[in-house]
Amino acid sequence: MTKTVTDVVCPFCGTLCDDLEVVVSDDGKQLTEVYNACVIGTEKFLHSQAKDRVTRPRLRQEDGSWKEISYDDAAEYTAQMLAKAKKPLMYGWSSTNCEAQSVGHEIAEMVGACVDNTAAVCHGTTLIAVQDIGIPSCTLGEIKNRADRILFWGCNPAHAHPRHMSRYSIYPRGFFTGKGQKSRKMIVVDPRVTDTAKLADVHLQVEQGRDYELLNAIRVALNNEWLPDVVAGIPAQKIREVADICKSGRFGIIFFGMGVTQTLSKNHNIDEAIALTKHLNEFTKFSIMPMRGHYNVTGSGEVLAWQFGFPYSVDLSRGFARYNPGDTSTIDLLARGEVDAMFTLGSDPGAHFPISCVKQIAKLPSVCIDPHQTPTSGVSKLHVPVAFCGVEVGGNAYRMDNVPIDMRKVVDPPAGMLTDEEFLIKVRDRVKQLKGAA
Amino acid sequence: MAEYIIKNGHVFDPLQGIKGDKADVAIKDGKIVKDNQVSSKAKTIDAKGKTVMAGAIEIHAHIAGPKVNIGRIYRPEDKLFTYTPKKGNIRMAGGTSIPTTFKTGYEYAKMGYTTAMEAAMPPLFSRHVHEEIRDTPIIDEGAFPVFGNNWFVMEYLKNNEIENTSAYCAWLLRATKGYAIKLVNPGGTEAWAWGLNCLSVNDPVPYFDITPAEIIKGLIEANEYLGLPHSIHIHPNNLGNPGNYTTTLDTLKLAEGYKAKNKFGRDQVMHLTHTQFHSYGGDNWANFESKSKEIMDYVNKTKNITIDTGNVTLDETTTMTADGPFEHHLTELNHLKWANVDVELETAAGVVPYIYSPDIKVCAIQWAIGLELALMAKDASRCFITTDHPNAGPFTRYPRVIKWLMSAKAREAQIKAFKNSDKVIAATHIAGMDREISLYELAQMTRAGPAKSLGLASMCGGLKPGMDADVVVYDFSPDKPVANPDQIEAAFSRAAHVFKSGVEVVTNGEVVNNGNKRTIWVNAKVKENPQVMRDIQEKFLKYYSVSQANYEALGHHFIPNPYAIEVDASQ
Amino acid sequence: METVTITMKNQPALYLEADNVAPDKFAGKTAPQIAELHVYEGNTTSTLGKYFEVAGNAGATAADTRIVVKGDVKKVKYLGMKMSAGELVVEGSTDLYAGAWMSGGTMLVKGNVEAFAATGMKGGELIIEGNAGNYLGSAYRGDWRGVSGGKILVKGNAGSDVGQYMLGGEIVINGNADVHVMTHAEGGKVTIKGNAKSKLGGQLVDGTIIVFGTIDVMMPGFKFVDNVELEVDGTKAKFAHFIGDTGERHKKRKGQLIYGNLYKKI
Amino acid sequence: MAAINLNLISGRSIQQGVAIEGGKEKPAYRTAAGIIELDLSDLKKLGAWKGTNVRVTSDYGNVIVKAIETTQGPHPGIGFIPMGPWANSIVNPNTYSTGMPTFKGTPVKVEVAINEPIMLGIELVQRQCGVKVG
Repeated sequence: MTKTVTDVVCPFCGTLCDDLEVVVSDDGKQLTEVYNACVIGTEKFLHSQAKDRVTRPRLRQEDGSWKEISYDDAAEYTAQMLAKAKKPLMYGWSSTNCEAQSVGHEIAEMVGACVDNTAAVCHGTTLIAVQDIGIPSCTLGEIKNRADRILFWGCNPAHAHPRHMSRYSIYPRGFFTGKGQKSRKMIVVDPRVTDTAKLADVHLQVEQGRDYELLNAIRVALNNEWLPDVVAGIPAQKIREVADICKSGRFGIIFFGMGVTQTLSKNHNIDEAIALTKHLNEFTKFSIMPMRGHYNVTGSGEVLAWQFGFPYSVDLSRGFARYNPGDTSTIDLLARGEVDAMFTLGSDPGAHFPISCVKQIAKLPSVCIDPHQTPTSGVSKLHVPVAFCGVEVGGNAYRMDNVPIDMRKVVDPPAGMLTDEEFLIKVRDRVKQLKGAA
Repeated sequence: MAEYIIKNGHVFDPLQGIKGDKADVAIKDGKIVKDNQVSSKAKTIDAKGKTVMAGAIEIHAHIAGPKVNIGRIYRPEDKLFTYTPKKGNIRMAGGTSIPTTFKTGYEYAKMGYTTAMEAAMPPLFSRHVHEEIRDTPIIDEGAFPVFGNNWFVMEYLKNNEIENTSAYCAWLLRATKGYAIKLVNPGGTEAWAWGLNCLSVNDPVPYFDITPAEIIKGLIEANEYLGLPHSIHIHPNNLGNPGNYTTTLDTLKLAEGYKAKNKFGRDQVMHLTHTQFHSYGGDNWANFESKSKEIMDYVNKTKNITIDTGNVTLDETTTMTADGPFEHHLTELNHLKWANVDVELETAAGVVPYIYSPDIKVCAIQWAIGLELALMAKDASRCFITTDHPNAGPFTRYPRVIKWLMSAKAREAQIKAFKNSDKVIAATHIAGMDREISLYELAQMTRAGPAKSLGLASMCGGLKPGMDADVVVYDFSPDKPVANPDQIEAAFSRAAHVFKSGVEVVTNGEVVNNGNKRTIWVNAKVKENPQVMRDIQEKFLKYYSVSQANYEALGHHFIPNPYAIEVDASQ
Repeated sequence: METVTITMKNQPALYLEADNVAPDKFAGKTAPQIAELHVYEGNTTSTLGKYFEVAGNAGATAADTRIVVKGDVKKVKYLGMKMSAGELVVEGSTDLYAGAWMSGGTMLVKGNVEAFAATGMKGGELIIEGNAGNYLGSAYRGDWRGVSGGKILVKGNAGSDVGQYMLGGEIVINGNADVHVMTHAEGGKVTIKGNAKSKLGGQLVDGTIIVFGTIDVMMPGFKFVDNVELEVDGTKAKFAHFIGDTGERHKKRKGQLIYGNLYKKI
Repeated sequence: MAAINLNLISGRSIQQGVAIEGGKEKPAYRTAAGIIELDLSDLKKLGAWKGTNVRVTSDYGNVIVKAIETTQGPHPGIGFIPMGPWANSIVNPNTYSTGMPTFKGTPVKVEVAINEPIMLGIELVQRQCGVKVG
C-alpha cells in the first residue's frame, strides 16, 4: 500500500513549486513516485532513495581513505575546528531550511565567523545593486494575474527554472490575463539563442559583456535622446522598438539571472536594469525580479538580514557584524587567504567556485555537511551526511519573490541520520561549552 | 520564578487612577500581586525618588516582516559604525532606523516597552513576520494583517456582505495569526498595481467597483460584528500630501454612528494612525501648513475614535508603508533608492530612505504637527505617542519626543534651532503652546490608553493585581524640578529596572535577560460559512501562486510561544 | 610635529585590522601607550605592540602627529582610517581601506594599495605612488553619499569603480583605469592620464571625467557636443566634449538640464 | 593542430541540473557538464568532429571536455560549458572586489585532444587540489 502526500514543496530552485504530489510507502520510509515536478525536482526526490547513499559522518584519514565516525564525534570535530579558528568561514546555507540557518548563525556569532551564502556566486551582485538603487518588485502571483510584458534578461528558465514559465510568467491565465500566453509579449536578451529565447516574441542577441551598455541604451531611448547606430550588437532601431513595447504594456516585469550578475559590470548591470525599471514606472507599471537559484538562498539572506542586518557576506569576527563584498565575501576571503577554517553546509563550492578558491579550501581545516557526495566533500577533512531538507525534513524556505513557504517532510531519512538543524544544535551546544558561554 | 517588591516609588497608573502616589508594587509568578502576597524572599527594589509605571505599549511600528527586512537588506549604510557587540547571552545588535530583530527587542526593553504591535503584515508573508517576531527578544508582539486592498474584502463589500467579510476576516486572522484589521490607503494600494492611486475616500478602485469609504465602513461593521479586541486600525488615503486633512476628516466621519461591540472594554470603532502625516494644509510645499487644530477639534469631540501621533524626530530614517503609491511619489521627490513589493490579491509595500532635516521647512512643520496633536489632545487616553517607526523617525527616539512633550523649554530650543524658524512658526501653532504633558498623561498616552484601544487593558498597561507583571522603574523624580530637559530624555532612554511578565530584563539601562516573549493573536470563531470557504478555495486555485494548504502560519517554528485571545462571534 | 615610527616585526598569520593607526588615535600618547592600542586578527584582539615596534611619542593633537609605517604591511587593513589631520606615511604597500573615511591630513603610500582606499573620504589628501585597487574613492555599499571632498593622486594605475557616487573632490590617476568610473556620481572630478576601458560615466548625474588616453567603448548615453581647449594639470590640449548620461535623470538649473561631462583628449 | 579562440561562458543546463541531483560522483554528471557547446561554424574551424575531446585553456588553467554542437545557437565565437568543476577549472576568478568571479566572458583557446580522458567531477577537483584519495 502507498499514500500520496499533496502540496509538497520542491527543494530545488527558487521557483519553490508547492503543488507536487509524492507517493510514499505506507510506513513512510520509501518514496516511489513524484508528480507535477520538473525533471530536476523529480530527480532530487528520487535520488534521496539511492541505495549507495552515505549515511554516517566520515573523517579523512592520513592515507586518504574515509573512516566512519559517529555524529557526536563529528560534532566534536566541527566544534573544535570552529572554536580554534581565528577567522572561520561558514559558507552555504542555501539548500537548508531557515531553522538550521538560525542555529548556524548562533554558532557563527559565538566563534566570530564569516557567514556567507551562495548569493556570493549567484545574485550577490544583485544585492549590491539593490543596496545602491533599490528594487521595485512584486510577488509571482502578480505576474500571473497582471503582467503583459515579460523580459528575461540573461536567464534561461527553460533550463534553470523549468516550471517558471508555466506556473507564473508566460502561460498561466490569471485574473487580468485570461488569454494566458496571448495576453503577453515576451522579450529575451541573451548572447545565445537559448531554449527560452526560441519562445520569445523578440530576442536581442546581445554582445556578451555589453548588457550594461544595452540597458543604458534603452533608457536613452525612453528619454528620446541620440543613440549610436549599434549598441552591444543591437541596432538602435531595434532598441527603440523594445523601449516602445515596454512602455505600451500595462504591467511589465524584468526577470534576470546569472547572465548579468556574473558578467563584466556585474552589480552595475543589475543597477542599470533596476534604473530602467524605475524609469519605466514613469510610463506604466513595471517590476523586476532576480531568478534566484537555490531553493532557499533567499531565506538565508532574509534570516541574515533580520539577525545581523546584511543579506550575505557577513563578517562577525570582531563581535559585531560587518559587510562589504570584496572584503567580507567568500571568494575574496579564500582568494586573499583571509580565513583559517572552512565550514560548508547546503552548498557545493567545490563544484561551483573557481578552482583557485577550491584549492584554498583543500588547504584548510574543513567540514562539509551535505546529503550528497560532492567535490566539496571530496576535498574536505570531514563529511557529514544529513537528511535531505524538503524531502526528509520540512522547514521554512523563501521563494525567489521572498514569499516564505513551509516545506513538508514526505519520507523518513535512513535510520539514525540527523537533519542539518539537529547536527548544528549538537555543534552549537559544544561550542557554547568550549567558549565558556552560559 | 523570583518574587519582587518595588518599594516607595512614585506610581503612575491611570488604570487605577494613581497619580504619582508613593506605593509598592509586588510581583509573583509573573503577575502583579497585592504587596502582602509576596513572601519574605521577595527581592526588594528601592524605587525611592523614582517613577514607576506599567510596561509601555507600542501601538504602531514597523518592526518585523518583509518590508522591514528589505529595509535592512538594502541599507548596509544604516548599520555602519553603529553595532553593539555580543555580550554573554545577549546577542549582537545593530542598525539605526531599521535595527536587527535583536536590537529591536533590546531597545524597546531598555526604554521600558514590553508590548509592541507590528503595524502592517502582508498576509501572504505572515510566516516571515512571525519568524522575525520570534527572533525579537523580550517584548510581547502582535501583528496587524492588512485588509484594505484585499480582493475578497472588496468583492464582498461591493455587495455589502458583512457576514461574509467577517467570516473571511476571521479566517485570515487565524491563517496569519494576526491581531487586528488594518487598512492602508484603502483601495489606493490596489490601484497602485496599475500605477494609480485613490486620493479621496470617494475615488473608485479600478476594476473593483467600490470606493475607499465603502471599504472602511464595511470593515468597521465586520470588526464590530466579530467583536475583536482592537478596532479597525487605519492609515487613510492621501498620506503625506499638502491639503490632505480634509481626506482625513472625511475618513474619521465614516465612523459616525458606529458603536463599539466587544467584551474587552474598548470604546472606539476606529483607530487613526500616524495622524501627523494626515494633518496637512496648503496645496503645495510652499504654502504647506499645520491643520492639527482642525483634526484635533474633531477627535476631541468624537469619543469613538483613538489616534496615534507619528512624531517626526528630525533624523535620517527609512520610510516604509503598504501605501505603495506614496513611496513611489516619495522616491520621485528625493531620488533615493526605492523598493516596492506588490503582493498578489492583498496589498503592496514601498520603502525609501528619508532625511528629516531641521534645515528644511517642511520637515520642521511636520515636527511641529506631531507634537501639536498630542498637546491639543483633551483626553490623553485616546491619543498615543508613536513615531510610526521608522517612518517619522526611529522608535529609539521616544525619549526625545517625551522630552519635547514634557518641556516647553525643550520645544522652544528646537524651534530656535530651525533654519527657517520664522516660517515654521507662521505655518504652525507650536510656538504659542505652553502645555507640558504630565507623567500621568504620559502613562495614559503610552500605557493605559493603547492597552484599552487594543483591548488588552485587563492584561497589560496597568499595575492592578492580577495583571501581567510588566513594570518599569525610571530614574526620574516627579518631585524635583527639571533643570535641564535632557534629563527627561536620559531617564526615559534607559530604565533603571524593567520587568517583563515578572522577569527582570533590564537593570540600570542594560539588558540582562532575553525574557520569554509571546506572540499575541486573535482567534475569532464564526458560524460555518461554506460560501466563504469555497471562495477561498477558488481564489487559491486560480489566482494565488501558493496552494491554500501552504498558506497558514503554523507551528513551533513560527509561533513558539503563542498567546491567543479568543473571540466568539458564532452566535 | 612629532613622529611616531611603527615597524612591522611579527607578521600576522591572517590579516591585521589596524583602524587605530591614525594620527587621531595616536595623538597625546607616548610610544608605550601607542603600543597598547588594539589591533585585531580575525576574532582575536591584541595590541599594536605585539606586531609592531613602536618608536617615538605622538604630538598633542592629530595635527601635530606624523606616523611612519615601516616594514611589510601588505596584510594590514584600515591604515589611516577616519584620520582627520596630521600625516601618515606608509613606506611600502598596504591592504584594504587605506585612508577610508578620512576627513583631513595627508596620507602617503609609497607602494600599492588594495581595494576601498579613501572610501567615503570627506577631505585631506591621499597620495599613492604605486597602483590603487578597486573602488578607489567610492562610497560605502548602499550609501549615496560618496567622496565629498579631498584629493587623491595615484601615480600608477587604478582598478575598477573609481569614484562611485562621488559628490565632490578630485581624483587624478596618472596611469590607466579599469571599468566603471564615476558611476552614479553627482559631482567631483576624475582625471585619467592614461587609458580607460569602458563603462565610463554610467548613470552619471553630474561631475567631470577627463581622459588623456583611449577609451575602449563609450557608453551610449554620452553624446558629442564640441571640441574644446582645456588646461588640465598644466597641460594644455584639445579635448572632445561629451555630455551624459542622457539615459539618467538630471537636475535643472535655470530651466536647463545639467549633465555630467566627459572630455577625451584628441 | 588547429586551435580556435573563443569567449567562454558557463551557466545552467537542465541536463546539468538533473545530473547534480542524481549524484556528482556519477559518470552522468560528466556527460552533462564535462562538455563544451560550440557553434557549428566554430566546430568546423576547429576541424573537429562532434563528440571529440578537446582541451580548453585560459589564463587560469586548462581542462579536457567533450566538444558538442550547441542546441542553443547560433552563437559563433562563444563556447558554453555548463556550470561545474570543468568550467571552473578555467573561468576568470577576478571579482573586481564585488565578491563575484567573472564566470562569464573568459577568453579561451580550444584545441583537439582526442586521446586525453575527461575526468569525473569529484576526481577532477581532487586532482587539481592535490587531495590524497584512499
